[in-house]
Amino acid sequence: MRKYSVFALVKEAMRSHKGWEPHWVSPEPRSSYDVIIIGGGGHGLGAAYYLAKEHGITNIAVIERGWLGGGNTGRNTTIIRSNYLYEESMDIYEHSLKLWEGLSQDLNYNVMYSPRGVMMLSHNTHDMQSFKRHINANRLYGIDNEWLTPEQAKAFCPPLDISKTARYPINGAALQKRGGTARHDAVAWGYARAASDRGVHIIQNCEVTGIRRGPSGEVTGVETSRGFIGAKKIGVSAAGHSSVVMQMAGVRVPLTSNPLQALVSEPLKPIFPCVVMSNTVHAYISQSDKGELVIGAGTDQYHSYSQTGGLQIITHTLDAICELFPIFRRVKMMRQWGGITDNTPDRSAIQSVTPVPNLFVNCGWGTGGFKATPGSANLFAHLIARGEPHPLAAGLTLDRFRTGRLIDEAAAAAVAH
Amino acid sequence: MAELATRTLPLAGAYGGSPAVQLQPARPAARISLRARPDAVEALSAALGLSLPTAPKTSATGGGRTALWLGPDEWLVIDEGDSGLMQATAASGAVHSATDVSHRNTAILVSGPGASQALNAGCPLDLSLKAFPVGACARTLFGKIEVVLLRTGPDAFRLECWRSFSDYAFGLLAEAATDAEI
Amino acid sequence: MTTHRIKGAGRLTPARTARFTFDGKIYTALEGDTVASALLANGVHLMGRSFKYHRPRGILTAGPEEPNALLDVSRDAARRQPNVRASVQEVFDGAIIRSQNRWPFLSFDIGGFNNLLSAFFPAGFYYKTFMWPREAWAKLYEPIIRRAAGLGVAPKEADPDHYANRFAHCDVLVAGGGAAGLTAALSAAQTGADVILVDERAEVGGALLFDTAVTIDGKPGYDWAQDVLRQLKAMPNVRVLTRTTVFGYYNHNFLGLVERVTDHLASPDAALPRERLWQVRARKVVLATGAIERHMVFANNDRPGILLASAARLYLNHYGVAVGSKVGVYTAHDSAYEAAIDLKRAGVDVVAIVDCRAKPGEAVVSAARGLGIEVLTGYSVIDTAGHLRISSITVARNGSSNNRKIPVDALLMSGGWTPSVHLFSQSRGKLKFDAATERFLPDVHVQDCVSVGACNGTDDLNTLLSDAAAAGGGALRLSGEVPFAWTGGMIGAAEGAGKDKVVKAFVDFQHDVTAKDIRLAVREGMHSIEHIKRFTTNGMASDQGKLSNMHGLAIAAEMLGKEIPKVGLTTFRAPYTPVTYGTLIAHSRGSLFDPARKTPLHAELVKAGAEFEDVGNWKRAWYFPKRGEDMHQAVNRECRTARTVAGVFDASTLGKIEVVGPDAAKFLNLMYTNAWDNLKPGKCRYGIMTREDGFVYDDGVVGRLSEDRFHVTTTTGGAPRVLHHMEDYLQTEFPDLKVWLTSTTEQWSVIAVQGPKAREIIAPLVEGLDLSNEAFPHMSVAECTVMGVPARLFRVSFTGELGFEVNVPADYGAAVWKAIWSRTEAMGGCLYGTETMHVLRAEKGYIIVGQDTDGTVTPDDAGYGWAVSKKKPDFVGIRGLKRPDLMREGRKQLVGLLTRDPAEVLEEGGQIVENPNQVKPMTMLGHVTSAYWSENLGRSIAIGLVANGRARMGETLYVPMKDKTIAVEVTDMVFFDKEGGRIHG
Amino acid sequence: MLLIHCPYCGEDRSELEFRWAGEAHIARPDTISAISDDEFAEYFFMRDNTKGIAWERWRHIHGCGRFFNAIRDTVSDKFLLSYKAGLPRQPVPGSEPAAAPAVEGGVA
Repeated sequence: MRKYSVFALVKEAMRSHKGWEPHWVSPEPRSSYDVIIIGGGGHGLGAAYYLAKEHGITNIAVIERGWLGGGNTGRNTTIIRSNYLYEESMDIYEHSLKLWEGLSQDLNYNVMYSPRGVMMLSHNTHDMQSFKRHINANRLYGIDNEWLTPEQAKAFCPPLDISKTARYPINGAALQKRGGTARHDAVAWGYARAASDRGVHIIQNCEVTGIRRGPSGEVTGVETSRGFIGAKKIGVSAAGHSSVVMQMAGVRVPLTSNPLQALVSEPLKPIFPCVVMSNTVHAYISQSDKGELVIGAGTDQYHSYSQTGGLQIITHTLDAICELFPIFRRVKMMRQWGGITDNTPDRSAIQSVTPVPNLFVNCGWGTGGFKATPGSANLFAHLIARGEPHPLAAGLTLDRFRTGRLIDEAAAAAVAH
Repeated sequence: MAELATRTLPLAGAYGGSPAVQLQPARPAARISLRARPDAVEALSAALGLSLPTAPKTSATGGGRTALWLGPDEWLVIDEGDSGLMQATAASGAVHSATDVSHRNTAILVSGPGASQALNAGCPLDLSLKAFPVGACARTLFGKIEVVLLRTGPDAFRLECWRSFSDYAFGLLAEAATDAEI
Repeated sequence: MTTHRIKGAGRLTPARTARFTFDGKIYTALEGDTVASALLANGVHLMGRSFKYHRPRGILTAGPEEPNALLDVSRDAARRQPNVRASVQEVFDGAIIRSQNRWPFLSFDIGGFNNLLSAFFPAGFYYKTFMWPREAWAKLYEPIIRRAAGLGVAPKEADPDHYANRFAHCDVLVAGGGAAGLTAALSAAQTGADVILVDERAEVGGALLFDTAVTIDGKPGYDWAQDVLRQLKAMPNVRVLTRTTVFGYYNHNFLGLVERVTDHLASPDAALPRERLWQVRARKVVLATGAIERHMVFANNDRPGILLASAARLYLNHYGVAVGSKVGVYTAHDSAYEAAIDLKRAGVDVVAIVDCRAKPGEAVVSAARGLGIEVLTGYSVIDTAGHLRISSITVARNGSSNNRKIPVDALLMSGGWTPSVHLFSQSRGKLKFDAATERFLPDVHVQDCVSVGACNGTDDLNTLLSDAAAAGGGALRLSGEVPFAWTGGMIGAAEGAGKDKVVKAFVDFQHDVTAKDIRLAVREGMHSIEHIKRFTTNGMASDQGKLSNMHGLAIAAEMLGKEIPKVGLTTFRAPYTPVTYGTLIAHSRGSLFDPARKTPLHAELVKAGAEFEDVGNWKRAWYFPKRGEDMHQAVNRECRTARTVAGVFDASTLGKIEVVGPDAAKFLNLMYTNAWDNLKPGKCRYGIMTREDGFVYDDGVVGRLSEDRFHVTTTTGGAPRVLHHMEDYLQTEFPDLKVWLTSTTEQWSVIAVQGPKAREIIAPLVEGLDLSNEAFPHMSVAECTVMGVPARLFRVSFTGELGFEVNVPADYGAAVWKAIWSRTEAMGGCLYGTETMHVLRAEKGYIIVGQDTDGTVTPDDAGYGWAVSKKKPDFVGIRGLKRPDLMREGRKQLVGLLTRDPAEVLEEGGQIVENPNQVKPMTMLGHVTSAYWSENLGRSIAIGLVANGRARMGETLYVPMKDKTIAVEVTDMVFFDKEGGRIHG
Repeated sequence: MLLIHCPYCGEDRSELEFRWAGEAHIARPDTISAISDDEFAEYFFMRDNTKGIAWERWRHIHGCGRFFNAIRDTVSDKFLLSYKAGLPRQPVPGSEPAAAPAVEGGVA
């Protein structure tokens, strides 16, 4: 593939950009592949890339129902951080953050990883205890996360209101400086381009409608809207649709797909330097490079595949944002949309072998999918190539729901006594 | 004999409203949360001196008492006169649950031409006379709190809420009142 | 300053004027002018700079679809609003208006250099560069890009205005007050239905405001519209909302509207909200949202002075303003001819009409030529000139190379009309592509809604009027005439901006997306319209593609060699036009953001000088500092006094549920891990609740008042979710049980009196109850009278001291508290808050669910295995507890932790390791859940969750902190009064 | 904002008054203490998470307080039926012959 650089840009500028190659090739599907990845989002395309790059497997097809990155990859609020609580979570999210730090250079595609800092606001004693527990665990695990006083938090993010008369005054914050944002579309396109360059077939507008299995129950290929395609191994990376795909192989998973809404403001000159999140007041915010305030909140309460949600979720989110940042009350919402998050009971992902031989699943990332993209893809490639999990993802088994060995990131943040 | 305790009422001295909407904290009242199966309704009605409503969104009054239907096995009975509600139901002989909630709830009287508009600042219900006639009642939401609404007149409502939410209820009503048109 | 106001034109009253400043200069407007019409009246076209190339831009439209003229409008420093459309904002006297996105001036903007270097900034250039060196993106390149990007400046001060919300219901909601909307509304209203008619402009009429040649019911369109408005306003079942936008169409006919109440007023009444959010549930919706005129895509089609033809008609016919004195027209649609005709009749020099079509509508052509206007059919405008204002157009016959320059100071363009199907799409309706007219039109209506008029692709006036009347459901019959039946329209690049050309032919004005950008995206492999949109950012600006979507789609389809419907259409998302955050928030701000729940004793606590903390949405007394004490000193005093004399504490926030009925004990047996049927009335027992997974969910003391009545307490945070959890099981798993649940949290004020003097303090206030140990031992409950009031007295202790909890009906709480506190104070006792409560209970090793447990801790882990009944055949959690991981060795268990250095107080959340010198990532055994200085023990104490904790008694473990490592000894959890005698004092 | 028919109130009410309560007709095993770990995981964790017609539970928590069941299309979010707790799994209206037991709930 042609190397992107400022020199290539100047050269092409001279001949009005006629010479750029397509990002990826869109071939007709072969009759069979060594590996089929179901789902053309960041996780799926990334897994194909790492299979090719690190495991030498290139006879791969990534099969996408719609258009690349059209699912959650193109709908999230692009926040990146690794300061989770449990070892299993720290392992995979820190592995991911380290990959983020070099991803543009690795893919030769500017994914605009911007370590501007992710600050989580503490509003009460419980928050403080919870964040300090995270900070101490992160420190002993080699992950940066520091406690800020309200004044330090205000210095780091000037629009923040730290007055004592606020409804839930801020008593501190946990800041991960290496956290930040990235350009979500660029992640999908960067991985697609790099994978396609290594021979991976990217097949869009091709919906998987069935999983065929052989005599001893092992997978043999997928029925699709464009006919049957054979495969020795299948990796399911379909996020909100994971339950739908896994049931094609008779495997039940502990997922609920909820709409997760987000909104952007009209574009503004730079006013918001970092990412701010608040569990108690329940919202999170950052400013995109185009100048829009990108705001997200919690999921709608019911399970739905509609990618739309209720207006009341938007109003409750904005209540919270304008409580924290009163100067934004006159700013206007330009666009709202929704994704479909696949949520597990313990809010930790599932990257696991399944009862069906050669069928692997990577799902349950819920609201943490974007930040996990490189790490999850990298370790899922290892699982598919080797048939057993990489040590860093050993805890994310489907079986944990039988044994009870949950990784309960949700409980860690639950409201107190 | 130790000194006698006096009452400190929530919303004491609360002031608000507009030409279109008058707001008035209601007088203290005796209240019970009454729960029972349909087979106990007759006995309990007799004991209380009114016929407990069994249709959704309806209320019934009798002997200075008002019973609001909240659910298929749940009523809120309000008596602004002397209480005796717990004793009355206890004497009914029916299997039931009666719990004194006189001090749990407090109430705000909302009246005037803009009353339903003020309530609709926070309540998603259709409060037109057609959909919510006089005597109609419902547990519902008002902004971020749960309330029980009773229409006592074409332009008059009683809003019941738990004590600790009464400042919020009154504050939202007062702000909404200024936005209601005559 | 020559005025462009035409004598006798427009509908504004010349007498009433308003003055405003634009970039410091003072201008005069007429009342009813928009900022755009007022500036045009003063000959000003230049109003902004584009996003990427910072090219000078003028007003393009006369409505909310304006992409260019976004201004900063302010009343005063705090009331400053960025990104306001000049074509929508009405002028108010004293308005301070500034242009955006330019430095130092609008007429001279350094950013304009981007335009010179535009060759280096094609669509998506930023993905291909800025990658070296690694940190440079975040430190160098991104800050520069962020400063250049963005349009307006965010306000610096909190918004002083207030906003309102109104839920509403109606039978028929009509979106759009043009000919179709007014007809539908009147028709519906005449059936007696409750109707809400919504129009985004100050006046109803829609297209009738500029299309003066239309007559309805024998009257000029505008006059008919105002007449219908009067009729509607007189009907009690109709509410007309002007200056109101239907911004969102949600599930089940739920619609979001924003009404602009005071933005147009010079000095609005302070009581009025600035904007009002309407949340409407409509039985039926009639979409009459009209159509939006498209521009033409040709080289340099973005100079100030280039407008949509219908915009020029509106400025002339409604505001009486001529957009120029030498006006050209470039069109592919007949409607532009009427703009030329109106201007010509008003005395403006219309130099030429260039129509790219070989055979436009004969009627409009002959009408134009009849007025002496030169009409060039089969010609195209292939370029324009002029930096801050258009100065000439270059025209050429299609296919020939010789061209001719025509001087102009304004150019009107029309590529035809795009039906507004935004709300229809938001309602999840299915669109179909009408190939003949190249328009997406409503096909399958999924919700109870119907589209009428231009938004449904209906061009004929009488069909429109009959469809609209039918949609309203009434008997209304109307007819009207139009002078010309419009034909034509095109989408995609016009002549001179084709596949091989490298000219700047703008598709999306605000984001500077040109036809060649879209072709570049297709060449780079982006074949889905969604990829093309995201790669070029076409249609992602604040006008959300209202002008650019169709052109972008056509250019992409041409490159891909595909039919337009095959390429697809991007999703129309709410809001239709941007909505102020403050409006969506409405009343939820300040004290109404979230209820601040206060206990019945709050006023007394304030009088006693309490500091408060937030626990959920409760305000709880935290500590009671005296004479300059800090928290530490106050808490130490409170802890000491409570154990030596007595302490009084407000426990009213604890959740309380009355469980009543013959099967009450049976039900509690199922919901809690311990057994209840052997608990005698008058006795209490500590209960632990788990969910089916076996993890501790809540806990609390349960008092049995009688055979069929239990007073169940829960944690403060647990109250609502425990009641919901219980109702879930009672209603769906155990529906046959005769028992009912009632929340009584707020029925009772709860005053805890703990300490050696506790009995002595409350005895004189309690009647009808022998308080002696024998008659009223620890863990007892009794109904009695306190200060003449019916009360429930509990003999319980969360401090390990002799303890009582006086429950009186809430309103009596303050009086009883005052009496208890005055007696306590006289004996040297104290008030204490949640901080002291935490220390005293930790001294006794009592756990706090939610702090010492976090949803992953079983009763046995917490040291409460004894509370899990071995005999009961069933309870919620019975099976979950026996899962492999919950039974395995090495689980984290709650233990006591005593620091080697007694003065060192551990940090709650500190991690515990066996070997502090191991390399990171370290293996951690657990964490410190509670840690305090214990004044009563003269040393620090702590509780923590430690793997295999109970088997490590006496072991030394370590808590590595940032600057030091603290050694701790694992001990039993009870630190004070280990034999537990004091509680029976 | 969904509009949900409460079978006990016999009226359509705004989603604000309701709380979603997961998938319907997952009965708690009678002798739950005797089931296997797999059976417990199946009961407590595994879910259909259907894309399309789903049977689910709601509670009219800020209304009559009752739990009830509903059939909803999880793609269009259209409610097809609401019916009282305790009734067996109801067929999608119009899809079953009349033999199905009388439907007590109201139609959305």
